[in-house]
Amino acid sequence: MSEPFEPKIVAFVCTYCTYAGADLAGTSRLKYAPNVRIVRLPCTGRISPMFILKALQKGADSVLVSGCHPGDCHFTAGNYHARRRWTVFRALLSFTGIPEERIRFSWISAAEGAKFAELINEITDDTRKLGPFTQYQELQKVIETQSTY
Amino acid sequence: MGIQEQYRSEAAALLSSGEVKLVIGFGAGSTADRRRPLFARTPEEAEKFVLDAACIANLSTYLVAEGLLSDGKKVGVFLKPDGIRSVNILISEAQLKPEQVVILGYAIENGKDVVPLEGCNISDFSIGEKIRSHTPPTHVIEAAEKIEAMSAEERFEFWKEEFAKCIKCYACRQVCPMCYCRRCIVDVNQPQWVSTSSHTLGNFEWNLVRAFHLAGRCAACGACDRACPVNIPLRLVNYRMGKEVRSAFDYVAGENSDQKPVLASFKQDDPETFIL
Amino acid sequence: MAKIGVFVCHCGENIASKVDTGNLVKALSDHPGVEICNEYKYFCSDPGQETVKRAIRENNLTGVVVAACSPRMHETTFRKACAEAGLNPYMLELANIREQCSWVHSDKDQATEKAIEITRSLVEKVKRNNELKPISVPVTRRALVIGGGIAGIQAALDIAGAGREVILVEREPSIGGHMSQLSETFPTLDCSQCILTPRMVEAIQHPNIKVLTYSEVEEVDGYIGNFKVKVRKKARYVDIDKCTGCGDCIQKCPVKKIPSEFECGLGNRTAIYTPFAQAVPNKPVIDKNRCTYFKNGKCKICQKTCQIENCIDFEMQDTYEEYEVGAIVVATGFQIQDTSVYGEYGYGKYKDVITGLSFERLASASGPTAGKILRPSDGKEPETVVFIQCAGSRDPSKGVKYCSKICCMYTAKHAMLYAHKHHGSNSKIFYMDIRAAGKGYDEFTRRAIEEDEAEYLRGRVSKVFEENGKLIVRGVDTLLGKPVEVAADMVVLATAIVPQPDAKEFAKRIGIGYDEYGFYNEAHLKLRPVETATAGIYLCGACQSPKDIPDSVAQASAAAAKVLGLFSREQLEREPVVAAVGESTCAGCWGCVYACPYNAIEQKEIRDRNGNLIKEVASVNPGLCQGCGTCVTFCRSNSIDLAGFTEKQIFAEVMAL
Amino acid sequence: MTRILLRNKLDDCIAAWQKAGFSVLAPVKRHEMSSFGEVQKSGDMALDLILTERTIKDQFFPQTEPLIKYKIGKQQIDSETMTPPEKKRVFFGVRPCDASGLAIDDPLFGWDYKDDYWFRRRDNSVIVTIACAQADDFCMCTSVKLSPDSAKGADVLLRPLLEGSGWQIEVFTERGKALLEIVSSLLLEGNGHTFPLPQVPEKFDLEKVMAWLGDKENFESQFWKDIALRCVGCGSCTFLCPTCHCFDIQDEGDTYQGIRRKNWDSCSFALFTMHTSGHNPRNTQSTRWRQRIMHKFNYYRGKFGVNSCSGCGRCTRQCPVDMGITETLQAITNLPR
Repeated sequence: MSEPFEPKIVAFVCTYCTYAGADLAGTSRLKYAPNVRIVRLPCTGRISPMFILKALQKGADSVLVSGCHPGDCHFTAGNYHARRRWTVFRALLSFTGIPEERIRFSWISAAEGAKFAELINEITDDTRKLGPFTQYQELQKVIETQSTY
Repeated sequence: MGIQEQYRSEAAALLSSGEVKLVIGFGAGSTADRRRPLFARTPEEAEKFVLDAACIANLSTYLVAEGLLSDGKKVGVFLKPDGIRSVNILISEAQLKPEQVVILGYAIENGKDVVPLEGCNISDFSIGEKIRSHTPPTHVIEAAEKIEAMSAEERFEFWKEEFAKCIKCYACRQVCPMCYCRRCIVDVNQPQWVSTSSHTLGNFEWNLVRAFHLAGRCAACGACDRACPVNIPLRLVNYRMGKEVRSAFDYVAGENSDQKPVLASFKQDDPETFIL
Repeated sequence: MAKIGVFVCHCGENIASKVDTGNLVKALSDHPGVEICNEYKYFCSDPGQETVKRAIRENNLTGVVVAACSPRMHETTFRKACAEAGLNPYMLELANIREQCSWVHSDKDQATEKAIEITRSLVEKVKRNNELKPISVPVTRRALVIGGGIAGIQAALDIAGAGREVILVEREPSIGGHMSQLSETFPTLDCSQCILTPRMVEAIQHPNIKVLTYSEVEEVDGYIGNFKVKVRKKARYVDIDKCTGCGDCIQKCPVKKIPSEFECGLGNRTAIYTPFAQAVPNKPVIDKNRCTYFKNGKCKICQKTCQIENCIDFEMQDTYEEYEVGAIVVATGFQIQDTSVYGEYGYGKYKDVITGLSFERLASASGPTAGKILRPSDGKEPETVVFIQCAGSRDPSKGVKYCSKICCMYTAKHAMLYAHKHHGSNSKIFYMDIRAAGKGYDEFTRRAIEEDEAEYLRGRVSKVFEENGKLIVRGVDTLLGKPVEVAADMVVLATAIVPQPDAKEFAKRIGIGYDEYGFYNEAHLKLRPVETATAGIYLCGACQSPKDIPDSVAQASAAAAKVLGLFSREQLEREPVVAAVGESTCAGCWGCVYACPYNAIEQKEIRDRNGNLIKEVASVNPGLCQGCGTCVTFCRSNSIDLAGFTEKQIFAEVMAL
Repeated sequence: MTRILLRNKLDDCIAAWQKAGFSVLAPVKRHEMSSFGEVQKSGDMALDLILTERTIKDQFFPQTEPLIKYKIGKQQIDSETMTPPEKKRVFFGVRPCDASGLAIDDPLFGWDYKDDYWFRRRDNSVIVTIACAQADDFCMCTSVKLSPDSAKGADVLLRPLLEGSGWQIEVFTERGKALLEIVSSLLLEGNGHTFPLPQVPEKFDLEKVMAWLGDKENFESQFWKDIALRCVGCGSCTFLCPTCHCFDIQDEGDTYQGIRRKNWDSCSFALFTMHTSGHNPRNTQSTRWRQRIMHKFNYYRGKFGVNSCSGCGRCTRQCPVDMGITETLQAITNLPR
């Protein structure tokens, strides 16, 4: 068991700000951890809590949800709606034992390529410390085995 | 005249005057301590109504039964404050027209005394503070606090064990007045967001989705909790959600019927301390 | 069955040096549903695109994934290629393995693994893409311009000049706006009325422009190309179609001492009045709140004086008119800040502490003093005038945070006009910075200093008080580092420009965004400065931000150009990334209606064949929907979906990760 | 000559059965819910319950069961059948109604096709029923012509001794005999005074009910609409029923692999009969409730000769709106002739 744990991170981002910010990180040749998989949506308003649950089911050890800063939403208000949803959903996840540290939220603008790169590194490091989200992944494993009776 | 007789005759009067086509109340149940929903269409049937401290169900669920109100006629219904909150939410979500509901309001005090609530139209019950300041039973708060005091791992284990019991009978959903969708998200199979199967993962997803869908909409009547045949403490999750919308958005579901849905509205300065 | 083509681009060495494209091709070739998988040095090049097109044709591909750069870079390129090969352009996804993979990772194995996963998940997405067609929206080629100041007039004239109809709505009795109150204009010092009045007349006489004065826009419904506008024509009590503008009624009106709004209270008007002599239309209006008849039920002298039957009608009511327009230009202008917040400057307390706008009236040849600079208190010519700049602007504590932009220039102009009209004058100007960027602007302020001897003192004024018939202006000269006191005869405050008091409420009514002050938000500050986020609604003039006349006019013409661009076609084509409601499962809770930032969701009645109402459901207007998907996430019963980012697509994308 | 199992020998019996390769399952109360679960000692058992909340059916026909594991390849789909383990099990302390439920369902699962998942478990299980010493207001075994000491579905029937020290044993099958053989040294020979059976009054007239249901005239009766008015349409009565056996087959998976599962389904759900077209032949709750009653007391009997109800009363006991089979069949009984 010498192989170090490589966390799987799924990021749900809006196309106008954070996706563009991630592109900027690329054009600036900033280096960051390769553990993240980005799913592009038009707006944070389109990011459903179900996406997060499915990412966890697929073995994500951490999830990032990111979009435009307040006031900067391309669609004027999608991120404000998203913010409310996250406030509530985050409380729900926390109450049911899905650690807050595994579900992260951020505002990253199209100009914040560096912030994107730093955040991905930070989440990767933090998740490495937290270890794999075995508790949730166990639920999926159980499904795949025959019932014991 | 006791409150039961008084409300029987009020219900009978509503029916005999033709003001309402139906009164939904309580009748005797299959055992001495049980009450069951009773639908009276005639003044004579209204004589069978029972009203005592065992009448704890939230009858507003029936108001959204398919077709009940589609003829435009009025319906009378026995409601406690939680039921009145439910009606407020249903009105604000356009599932009910306020003029179609005649409320026979009552409250149970100290778990035993049944007292009347003045008024008959939903607007009569805009008793803001009284409805707003409602507190759930102490045991619910205590149980929720106990869970909050746990570590994340412990909380997960707790709910995993609870949700493992779930058999997806959907009693929680069916008794809930807020679950009026004719097609529930769990019944969507293209794509199958919520695993249909009643394994722990599927149960986990189902219960999280239901709690999320009730966030800011739960009238805290506890019907789901009582209906659950496998005794999952469902109202704890709903209580926690209610607490969140109250602290984050100063919002209490069902306070009045003019509320905008809390998750379909926003303020520019909503709290966001958790966002990086 | 899906037949997906996957095209892995090397982007020269940009991708290939960090991603093992051979492995990527191999992995994707083994993926279910992938019909063909190729790699090439530059797929965006002509031969690269040809390869894609040939592959589509030869293999009858049902979808294409190009693993290359960001979709923000080449999505359009490859959509076009797909379309040219006969594949619906929306059956394409770009897997971003350059910006979000090869350029940001150093470990080739990890980068390759990531590239494989990204590409696979997009193959799964594209399998579920739907063929989309651009949405065609018919365009009503008539524009509404709200606000009849110089910006609105310019926009209206430009649009009308290109042959399109314009409805120009002004809430005051005359068009002209603030510019009509100005004396001379910087930096040329030509008379404001002289250049504005011909434009006003041109507007009202233009066959393509319908001018509605004393009218307000009450409601705006609909969407780009198809707005329905309800205008309230306020009761004027004078039939402007009959009125000849002879002015007899004004002469005879017994109520004569009403402070004139136009003259900033420096002159008076009657109860039946035209705001100013050159008003367009030059037809009076009765001020209901001041009219003796409306107050006491007796008088009607004006009516008796009027030669025309039924021209003055005391029974007149507000009327409503509806117009269908395809575009809206918002040019609602500004107000000046209420300066009474600066108690220390004595505004309101001392008659000779006035605003810059009042000074304009004093300096105007058509003004209350016929162009003479006279003190309001005693009508004497002031010997020393102190101008205080930034009396509100750039002052987060009492005023506004922003710069009002025009004050530096008009203060210099005021000093200049004062010098020209009153030889031996003495102007002292307290300023923070002189902001004179603009064609001929710096030269202009230099002239004020060098030729007209305006004395600029860099510093703030702390107090204005009266002493021995003089206004003592106490301040500090920060360049000398000394306190200064100036004994002045008149003090002119360069007050801040603020949005109209009802700007926010009006923005909500017509569905556009505004900033914290109430200035209207442009879609993009730099790249889309005259469009709002609501398609079909454009901005010009000071309602967007403080502006001078040249900027307002330029922006007005820009807005007009946008409108004319829109009107150049009978049909409007829009991106088909819009939401749609599944009516059979919609519960009609209207959450999506509240959540939609664009008011794009309406309530729709579902009736049976006998016309009985079955239920009410939400319905997305594809003309208004911008495709953010906020409604989709809100919908509990999962009854709304967003084309291009459907639930099925995202689910497949996530489940393939 | 009968034999007696003493309560204080129960732990030894468990150990002996376990040594012989059996898992021992008994009523347990865990996380505020009673059901059948594996036990290690008698102290784990909750034998004093009138009835567990969950039925023993769960152990033979689980709420979700994987059938096939599949992998999606480029050219073909590889699949692998998943079968339940061949684990030998003793069910100790089953109530007669639950055990009867198994017997009632046997013909269903073995009719045109032998359901391996059911019978593999049935064949490897020994049912030790304990006759009831108490009943509650909801029990109605007598109404469906069973009894608190019914041996239907049982391999062994235990009758509690009056003083509570143990049970008197009756054996009905070879499987039961073999099970007792393992613990024969722990059993006593003799006769004890057994606890009197609880009085379970007959709540409806089954003959009349069956006759009424069999009359086609009554299918569209207003009776159904009235009786089902307050039904909210959840599935708790079906899912907690020892004989309800409807299921659905679902594929669950992602892009690369998945599992085909057999999941409980309920005739109470609107979706149960929903057609793809959107048409639903049972589009009201009353038609669904009618189906449930008709299936249990008419159709099932027509096909398999028994009613699909063992009288446990769970449907009423846990119904959120106090409905249930008893009320409906009582109401039919009370209908004027």
